Amino acid sequence: MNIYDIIFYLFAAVTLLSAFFVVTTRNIVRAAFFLLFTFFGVAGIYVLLGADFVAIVQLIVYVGGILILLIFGVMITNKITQVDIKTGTIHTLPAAIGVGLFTGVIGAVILNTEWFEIKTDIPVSTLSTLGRMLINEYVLVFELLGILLLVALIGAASMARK
Amino acid sequence: MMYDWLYNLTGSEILAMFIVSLLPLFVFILPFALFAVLMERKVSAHMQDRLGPMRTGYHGILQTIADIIKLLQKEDLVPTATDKILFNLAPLLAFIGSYAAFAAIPFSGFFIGTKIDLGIIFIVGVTGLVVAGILMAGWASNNKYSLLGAMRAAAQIISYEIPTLLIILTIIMLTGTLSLYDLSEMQTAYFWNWLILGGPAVGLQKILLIPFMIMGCLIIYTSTLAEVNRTPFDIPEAESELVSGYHTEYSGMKFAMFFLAEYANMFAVSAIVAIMFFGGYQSPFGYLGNTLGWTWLVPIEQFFWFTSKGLFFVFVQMWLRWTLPRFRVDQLMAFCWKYLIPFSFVILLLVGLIALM
Amino acid sequence: MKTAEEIFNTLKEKFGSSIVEFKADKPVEPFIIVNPLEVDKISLFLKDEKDLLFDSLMNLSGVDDANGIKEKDDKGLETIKGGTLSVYYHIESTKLRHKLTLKASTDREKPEVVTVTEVWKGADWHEREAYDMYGIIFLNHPDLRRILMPYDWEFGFPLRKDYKNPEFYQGMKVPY
Amino acid sequence: MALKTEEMVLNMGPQHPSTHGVLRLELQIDGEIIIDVIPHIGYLHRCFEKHCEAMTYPQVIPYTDRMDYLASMYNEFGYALAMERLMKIEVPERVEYIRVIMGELQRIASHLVALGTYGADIGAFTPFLFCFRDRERILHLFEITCGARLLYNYIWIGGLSHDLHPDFIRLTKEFIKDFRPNVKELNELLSYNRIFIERTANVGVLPIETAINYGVSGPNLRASGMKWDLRKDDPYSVYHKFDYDIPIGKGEKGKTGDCWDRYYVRVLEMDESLKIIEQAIEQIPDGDVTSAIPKRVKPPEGQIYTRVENPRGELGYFIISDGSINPARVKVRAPSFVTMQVFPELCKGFMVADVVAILGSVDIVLGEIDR
Repeated sequence: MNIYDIIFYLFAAVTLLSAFFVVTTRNIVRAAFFLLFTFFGVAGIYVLLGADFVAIVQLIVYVGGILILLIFGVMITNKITQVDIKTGTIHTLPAAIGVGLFTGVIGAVILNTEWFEIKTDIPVSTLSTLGRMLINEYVLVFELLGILLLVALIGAASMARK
Repeated sequence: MMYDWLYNLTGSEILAMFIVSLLPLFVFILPFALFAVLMERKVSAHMQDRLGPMRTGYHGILQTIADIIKLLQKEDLVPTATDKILFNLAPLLAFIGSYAAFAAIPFSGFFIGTKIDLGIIFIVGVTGLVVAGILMAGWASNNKYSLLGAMRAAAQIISYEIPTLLIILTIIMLTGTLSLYDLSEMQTAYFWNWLILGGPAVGLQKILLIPFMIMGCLIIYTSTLAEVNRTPFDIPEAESELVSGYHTEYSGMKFAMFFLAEYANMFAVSAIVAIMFFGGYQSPFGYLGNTLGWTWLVPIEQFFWFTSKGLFFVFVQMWLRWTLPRFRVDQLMAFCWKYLIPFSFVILLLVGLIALM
Repeated sequence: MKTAEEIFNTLKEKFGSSIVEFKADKPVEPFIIVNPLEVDKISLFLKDEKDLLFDSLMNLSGVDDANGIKEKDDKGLETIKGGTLSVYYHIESTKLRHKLTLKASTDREKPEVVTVTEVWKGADWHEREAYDMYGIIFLNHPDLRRILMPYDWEFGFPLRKDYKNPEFYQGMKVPY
Repeated sequence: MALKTEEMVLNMGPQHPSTHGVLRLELQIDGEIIIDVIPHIGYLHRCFEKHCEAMTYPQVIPYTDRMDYLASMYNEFGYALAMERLMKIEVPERVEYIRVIMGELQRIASHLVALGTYGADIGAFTPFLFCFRDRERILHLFEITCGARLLYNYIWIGGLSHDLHPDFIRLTKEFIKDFRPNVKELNELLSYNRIFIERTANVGVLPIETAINYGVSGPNLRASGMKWDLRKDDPYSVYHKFDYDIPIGKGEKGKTGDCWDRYYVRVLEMDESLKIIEQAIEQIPDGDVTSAIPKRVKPPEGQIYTRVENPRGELGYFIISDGSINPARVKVRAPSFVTMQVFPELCKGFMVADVVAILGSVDIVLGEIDR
C-alpha cells in the first residue's frame, strides 16, 4: 500500500463519515459543523487528484467563507442559548423510494462501466496552466463571471442598506 | 530537501513523510511557544516597570515549562450544558488550522514541509479552519460571552482577510509566483533585494515601488495582526468586556491548545510578512557558509535569519499589545472597510501599473 | 440665598396645614417638618419657585425615631409599638447656594410617604434604600424593590430598632 | 415577511473583570447595542449603618475606612468633620493642614487607581501599572505616617492618631518632583492616544441638567462642565487658604461630559491637588495634633449633615445623636451610590464595549455603594 492510498482512504473516510453525520444529526449547528469536515475531506481528495488549485479554492470559498456564513446565520437566527435547534424527518416513504432509485442507477452505472487505469506520476502543479487557460481561451467566461459576481455584490450591498 | 533526504535516510516514504510533517511541531512550534510565552511575559514586564517571572530558573526561564506541567495536570472541566462533541473538537480544529499553515512555510532552503506552488494561498485557506474552531468553541460552550466573542472573532477574521489577500495579490502580481519558497529565493543575497525595498528589479521601477511596498507591508502587518486577534484588535477575547471570549469555558490542556494555536498563529503571520517583504530566510548580507565554503552551514544560517526575522515581528506584536488600548467592534470594522481595503485596492492598481512599465 | 426660616414662611403661606412645624432649637441644623403625603407637591414648588430653585437632592435618609411604646417579650427582645418613622430630605440649590432640611414623619404601623423621584431623579435609589431598611412605602415610586438586601429577604427591615435576625436564611444559620 | 427579533439578556457580574468589585449588571442587548441596563447592587453590603448604632462614636472611624477603600483618608476626614461640627470642637491648625495634605494625597492615589483601571478597561494594561507605581509611593507616605497602607484609622475626632513622620515632608517633596513628569508620561501614553480618544470621546455623554437632577457630584459633575467643588463652594477645613483651580470638562475631544472628559478632569485634578499639597507643606504650622481629642465623645442631642469633596464626589454624613455615646443614626450619602443611578441612562444606545468604558469613567467603588 502506497502512502497516497492511505491518505486517500483517510480523506474518504472523513468525507463519508461527516456527510453521514450531517444527514443524521438532528441539530442544525452540528450539521453545519460536520459539513465543514465534508468539505475539508473533499478538498483533500481534490489534492490527490492533482487539482491543487481547486482544492485550495474549496478550502477558501467553502470552508472559510460560505460555511462560516452559514454557521453565522444559523447562530444568529435561532435561539442560540438553548441547544434544542432540531430538525425532524418528514415524507420518509417518498424519500426512501427516490434515494433507492438513485442508488440503483448509480450502482448500475458503476458496475457496467469499463474502468481503465492510467498510471501517473506525482501530480504537478496545475496553477500556471490554469492561469493561462483562464486568461487566453476562456477569457470571456472569466470576465462574465467576474461581472456577475460584482453585480451580485452590489445588489447585496444595496439590499443590506434598506 | 528535507523530505528527499529523509527518504534516502530511512528508505520508507511513509516514515519520511511522517517525520517531515511532525518536524515543525516538535522542532519549531512547541519550543517557539515555550519561548514566546516567556518572551511575552518578560517584554510586558520590562515595559511596565516590573521584572516578570523571576523564581523558576535563572530569571524565570523555566516558568513556561512549569506552566505546561500545571496545565497538563489540571482537571479537564467540561461544563454540563455544553455540546460535548463540538466542545472537545474545537481546540483541536483551531490548533490544526494554525499547525497546517506551517506546512508551507520555508524555514530555510532545506527545511520546508512542502514546496507547494500555492503556498501563500494555502496558508490563507487553512486559516479558515481556525475561524471554524473559534466559532465552534463559542457555540459549544453555551455561554453568552463565548458566543459573542466567537461571533466577533469570525466577523473580524473574515473582514481582515480581504486586505491581507489584496496585498498578497499585489505581491503575486509583482513576482509572478505564489510559492513562498520561490518568493524567498527571489529576494536573495543582500537586503536591498528585499521586496520592501522594491525587490531584485533595478532602475526606476524599484524606486517607484518602495513607497507602495512600505504601505503594503504596514497594511498586511495590521490586518494579520487583526487576524490573530492581538491588541489593539483583541476584541474577541477582550478581557474587560467578554471575560476571555471564546475560550472562557476551557481549562487545562484544551485551553493550552488555544494558547498554542494563538502563538503558532502569531509566528505564522510574522513569517508571512517576513517572507513577502523581508526576504524570508535570506540573510541580509551574504552567507558565512558560502564565504568559507562550508555549504552545510548555509541552511543553518538561513534558519537563524528566518527565526530572528519572525521573532522580531512577534516582538513588535507584543510591543503593540502592551502599548495600545483596544478598538471597539464597530471601529474595528470601519477601520478595515473604510481604510485598509480601499488603500490596498489603490496599491494593487498602482503596483500593477508600475509592473507593466 | 435664603435662610431656613424665610423658606419656612414662604412654604407656610403657600401650603398651609401641610407644613407642620419649624424646628431650630436642636443643635446645628434647623429643619421643617412636613406632611408625608404632600412632600411631592412641596418639593416641586421648592424646585421650581424662582427664588428657591432647589435643584439638587443631596441626601434622603430614612430614620427610625423609636418614640413608640417599647415592649419586651418573654425572651427579653424588644419590640416597638406605635410612634413614627421619618424621612429626612437634605436639599440644596446649586444656583442660589442655599440648603434646607425637610422631615416627613409617618406612622410606624403604616409608613407611607409620597415619592419625590419625579422631582429629583436621584431620589430613586435613596428611597429604595429607605424602603429596604425601614419598610417605608413610597407611594407612586416607579420601582420599589429591595436594593441592598437580597430580593427574597422576608424577615423584616434591618435598620428598625426592633429588628431581629432570622434563625435561618435559605437553610443557612444566620448568627454563624 | 415579518421578522421576529429577540433581545438577549447578558448578565455581567457579580464576578466580572471590569465591574470594579461585585456589581451585577443585567444588560438587555440587541446584537451588541444596549437597550437597557439594570444594576443589581448589594453584594458587598456589610451593614455599616447598623453597625454604627452599636458602636461608640470614635469606634465608627475604622468602619468608615472600609466604605470607599480607595479613599479611606477622606472618609475619616468627613466623619471627623461632622462630629466636630456636632460637638463644636475647635481643631488645632496643624491638624487641619495635615488632614488637607493627607486628603489630597489620597485624592491623587484614588485618581491614579481610577485612571489606571480605566486604561485597563479600554484594553491598555501598561498605564495601569504605571499608575500603581506612583500610588505605591503615596501609600508608602501613609505607611510611615500611621502604619497602614489602605485602612488607616488616622484622622480622629478632634485630632489625629500620630503626628507626621520626620521624613514625611522631604519624601512628599520628592514625590511631587517625580510625579509631575509621570503625569505627562501618562498623557502621552493614554490620554492623547488616538484609539483611546476614539473609544471614549462622545461616549456616555452626561448633560449637566441630568447630572444635577440625579445628584451626580465630584469629577463626574465637573466633567459635564459645572464648576462645582465643595472645597470652594461649601468650604471646610483650611482649603480657603490655598490657591488652586477647579478643572472642568470642556469637550475637547467630543461633547462636554463624555467619557474622555470624565477621564481628563481627573488627570487635571491630580495637578491641582499637587499644588495644594505644595502650598500646605510650605505653610504648615507647629502644634500638638492630639490636644483637642475629647476624652469622652458624647455629643448633645441633635443632628447634622456634613459633606466633603471626596475623590468621587460629595461624601455626606447624616448623623443623628440622641445624647448617648452611640449614634442613633448614621447615614452615608455615598457619591458612587448616587452616580450609579445615572449609569443606565448613560449606556442606552451604546455597545457592550462602551458599557465597560462608561462604567470605568464614572469611577465607582462598590464598597461605598453597598456600605
